[in-house]
Amino acid sequence: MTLSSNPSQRTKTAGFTLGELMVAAAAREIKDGEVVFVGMRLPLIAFVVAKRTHAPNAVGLFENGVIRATPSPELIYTMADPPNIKGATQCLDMIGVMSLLQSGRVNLGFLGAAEVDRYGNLNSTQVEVREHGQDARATAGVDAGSTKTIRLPGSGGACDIASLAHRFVAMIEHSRHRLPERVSYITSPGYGNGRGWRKKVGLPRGGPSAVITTKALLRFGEDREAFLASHHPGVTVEEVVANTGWKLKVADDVLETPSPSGEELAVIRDYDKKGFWTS
Amino acid sequence: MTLSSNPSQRTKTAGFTLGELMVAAAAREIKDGEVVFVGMRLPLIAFVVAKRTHAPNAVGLFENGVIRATPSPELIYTMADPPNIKGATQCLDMIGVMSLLQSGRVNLGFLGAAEVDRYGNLNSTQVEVREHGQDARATAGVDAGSTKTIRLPGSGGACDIASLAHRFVAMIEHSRHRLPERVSYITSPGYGNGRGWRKKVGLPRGGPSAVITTKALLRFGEDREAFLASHHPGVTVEEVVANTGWKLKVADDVLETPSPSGEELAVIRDYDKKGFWTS
Amino acid sequence: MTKLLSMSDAIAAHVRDGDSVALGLQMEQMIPFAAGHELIRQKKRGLRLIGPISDILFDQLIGAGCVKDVVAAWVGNVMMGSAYNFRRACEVENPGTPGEKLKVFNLSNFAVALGLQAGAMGVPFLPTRTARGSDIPKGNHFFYEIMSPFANEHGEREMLYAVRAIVPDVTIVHVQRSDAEGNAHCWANFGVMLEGVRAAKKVILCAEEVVPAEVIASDPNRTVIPGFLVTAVVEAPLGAHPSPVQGHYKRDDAFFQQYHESTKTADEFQVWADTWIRGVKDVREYAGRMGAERVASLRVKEHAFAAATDFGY
Amino acid sequence: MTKLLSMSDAIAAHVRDGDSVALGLQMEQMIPFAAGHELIRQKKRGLRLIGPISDILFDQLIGAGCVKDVVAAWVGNVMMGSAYNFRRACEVENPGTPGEKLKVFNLSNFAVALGLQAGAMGVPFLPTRTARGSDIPKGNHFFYEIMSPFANEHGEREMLYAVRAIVPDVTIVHVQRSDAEGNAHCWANFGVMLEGVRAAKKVILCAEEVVPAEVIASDPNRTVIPGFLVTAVVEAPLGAHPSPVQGHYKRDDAFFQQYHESTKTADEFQVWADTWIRGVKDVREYAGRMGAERVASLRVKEHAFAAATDFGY
Repeated sequence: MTLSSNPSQRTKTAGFTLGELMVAAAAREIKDGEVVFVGMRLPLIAFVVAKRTHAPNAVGLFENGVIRATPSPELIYTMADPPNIKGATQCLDMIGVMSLLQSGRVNLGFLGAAEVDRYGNLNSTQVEVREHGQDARATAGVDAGSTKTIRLPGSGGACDIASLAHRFVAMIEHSRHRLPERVSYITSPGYGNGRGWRKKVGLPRGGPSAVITTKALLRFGEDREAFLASHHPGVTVEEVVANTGWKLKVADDVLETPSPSGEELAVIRDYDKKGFWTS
Repeated sequence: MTLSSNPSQRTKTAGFTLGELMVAAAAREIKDGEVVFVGMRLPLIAFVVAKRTHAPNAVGLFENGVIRATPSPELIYTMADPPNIKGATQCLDMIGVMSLLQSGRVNLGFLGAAEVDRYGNLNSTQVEVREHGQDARATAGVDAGSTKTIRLPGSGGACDIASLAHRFVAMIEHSRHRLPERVSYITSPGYGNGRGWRKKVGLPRGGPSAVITTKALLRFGEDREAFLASHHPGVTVEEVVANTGWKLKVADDVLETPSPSGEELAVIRDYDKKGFWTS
Repeated sequence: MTKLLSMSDAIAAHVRDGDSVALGLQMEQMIPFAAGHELIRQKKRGLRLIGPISDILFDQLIGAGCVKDVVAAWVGNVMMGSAYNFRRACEVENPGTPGEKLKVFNLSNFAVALGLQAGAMGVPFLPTRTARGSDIPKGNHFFYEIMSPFANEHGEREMLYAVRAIVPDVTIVHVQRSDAEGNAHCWANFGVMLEGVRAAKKVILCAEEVVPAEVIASDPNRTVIPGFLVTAVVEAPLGAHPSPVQGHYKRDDAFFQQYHESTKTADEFQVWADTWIRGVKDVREYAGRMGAERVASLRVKEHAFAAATDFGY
Repeated sequence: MTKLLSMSDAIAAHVRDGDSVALGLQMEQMIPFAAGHELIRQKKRGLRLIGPISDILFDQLIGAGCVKDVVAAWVGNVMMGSAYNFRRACEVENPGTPGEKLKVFNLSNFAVALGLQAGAMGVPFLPTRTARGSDIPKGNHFFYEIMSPFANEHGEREMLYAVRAIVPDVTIVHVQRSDAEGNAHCWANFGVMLEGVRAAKKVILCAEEVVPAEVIASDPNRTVIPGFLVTAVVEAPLGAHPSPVQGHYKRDDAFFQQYHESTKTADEFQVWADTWIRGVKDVREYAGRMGAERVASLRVKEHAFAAATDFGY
């Protein structure tokens, strides 16, 4: 339910795939002992990596009601797959896990989206596009043209996780139309229009701590605007900036995203044996 | 939790005890197929009698979360006694059973109280009494004297059942200070001050359909005031009226409360083998 | 009092055109596909579908023209992403409302859960902190902004959303086992099933197996639905395929992939539905079409029984 | 990470004077008497007791002078009626607040449940239709009258009560089995335990037996408490006596009767407490005082195991 954007651009770099790089980056966002709303696809594997490397005491929550202190013993495609149930810490209901989330018991959640904007707001509901397929907003003011609405699956639990977790991490394909200046629909609230917005609208906590894209890792400053914290190996800062829908700030000390370690790669490949999500 | 007044006056009449008479009368308030908030003591046994005689499809709910379509196989002293759990239809939680109650799924509830008044309001929280033990209200205006507050255990689920069941039946010892004109504290709402009151205060439904005392069975008229519907065998109408804290109306067709049938007595004695509640 | 009915009788008797129907409440597990397919075969019309996520069952009902509108948090194919009938109905035309697009009431998962829980609890709403600042509640009559009557520890009375109670006309669920009166055991994740059952006016309970009442009564904590809330009981082995039923069969991942590949156009969907829905009479014929080998491949390979639990005294 | 502590260490480390403590949340079953007795032995003071009903544990804590006030629906001896320490504290003087009577916040059972559920859900209140017209909410800051933002089917916006969230500093529960991290199985009635655990800042979990993690993980639907919510785990066999623990021991009805007979005056209560609480070091010595015969008489006579449940795939 969380990463609706499947990274389609595969950049094979030295010995690992882009998916593997993103999974390793996501895994490092999980601290030991944290309670994490896991989600499916790449974040699910990131949770497995974290558990088996630096965060053995992390606990995973799934919005269907499942709580796991151990990763599912084999790859799953949905959070309700039988391997995710067997040996779970608890199977309860959605109200139960969402109550834990709302009462501030969840440290971190992972989310996918079709759009992420300058302040980390996410859209997974509907996108306005030009008839010939271009993002309407990216060309706004240039040519009105005719637009149409692309319907996406919707929030699922994304809005709830973005609203209520202590922080969230978004994962998305990096392109100008995926990262517009402003999302056309706020499904899952980030920092709105900047500092102070979340408190003003009545959100109790939270906001994005990182956006992991297919090209880079963005973080958020004191002003709650996204900035480039690290570019992936083989991707230049200029390429990241050029493929972002607003004038992306770049950290003075911008880094290269660390490559997955041998240990991380071993866990990923042991879990996603056929590379269904990470190849 | 429901009948806090243990009938202490035992009137042995032809072949059955007062407790048995009251249980049989209570059992007849349960219709077949109804969902009933059972409570403990006499109502519990009434549920058993109803199930084994005229209401085999009745379902019993207990506020601790237990639902039973069969009576517990042996006598219990609290609703959480192991025989009430084994073989239950469902063990859930209080929010679950109270939700069924609040959403209008419960036809009938049984309640005890320390006081029941003219409009069927119940008090099980605290009673004002004269220092030498008389009910303050019964003598109000006669002698101010010094009064003190007798603290009772409290509502438990009684307020909820009285508020939310489609109807309720109260069971109480019959005396002037147990049946005052007006209870000193409304723990569990009856008809307030008469017709229209429940709707006015925002109660969604319900109200008392009967009060089964140690002397009589009271019902409620269109005006929502209690009237004497039947007096127990061996008790005169005059005795009932004289022992009631207000000028009790008497039905034109006032009856004698039917004696328990042989079948009803057999069930009662099979269940409460030692007569703990009914002797 | 047995409530056992065939699937076709249960759907014919208890789902009317125009009803609101809650389905797929256990999320990706135990989706009542067999019941949904019977809705399609009986050409039910004007339905409101209610559920947090639906995986591909909502897509099928939409494609078959059964649906007037949808109250949900997510509609698609969980494994594969978008579902095509839903997209076409939203973007071009809804087969259930010719000339019009599909009306969708967008909720979040938690909001669906709260709406059903409010219905189950018999209150007009439940309060929440979710979706503040989101566009989901905007112009959406399932939400209303309220102020808490109680101040928080900072002395502030916080703004919340009230989520409107949802009371489905019919809730359809699939579980592992039930007795003939509808007392039902279920295990694995529950999603919003418990709330959806208690909130509904009628409940159609589909079970992998109907068992003696003593089996259910042996474990009252495993009972998720008391029989008195159930309108009809349908024995429907394999009735949740291709979704999984813990302890009975695993998820048929390939089926979801094949559905995704085979339903990219409206015409392709009709061919698919002619094969898997209209071309079979019931779940038994459906299983026949699957073939014994495919069914066997989904069955339990390694049992994992729960630890013994003693209700004795 | 084991969280195993002795009862005395758990109470010493995690309950402070002045704390609000939720106890007896499973109603008449699995009341954590052993933990309550340790609160008395350690002379905790100024506690706020929270629970729907308490059977006689609240009465004991009040009589021992541990209590400042009580938030409850019912305080007494379920089998016998009133409890004398509670009555004396309300009517004459509360030993925990010399010179003053006991302050009681009267709620109904449902209101206690809703307050804890609001705490568990992280909202400031939950709405209800209960207690309208009752004197319970009058002058009671746990209730506030609100109007529904949504009209009902008659076009009316109904008046409701908002019940204030209750967040105990510590919730103490007793269950059948737990692993060392606090993942716990419980069966029989739950009362308001689930809400009370989720609402609390700290949770002390007492278990009849501590079992390997695999036992708990074999049945995740039986797990009522996930370990990450638990602060301390105490192995306390017989720790709920005289209340029952399904599958372990039945209710000791005679004990409740004897308590009623033996505690009619404050002095009598002190003698009783010297015998059963202060005169023993822990639940092991308490069991010794009971005697092997009494303990044996309460044990399971006829096992009744739950039907097999397969989590395999």
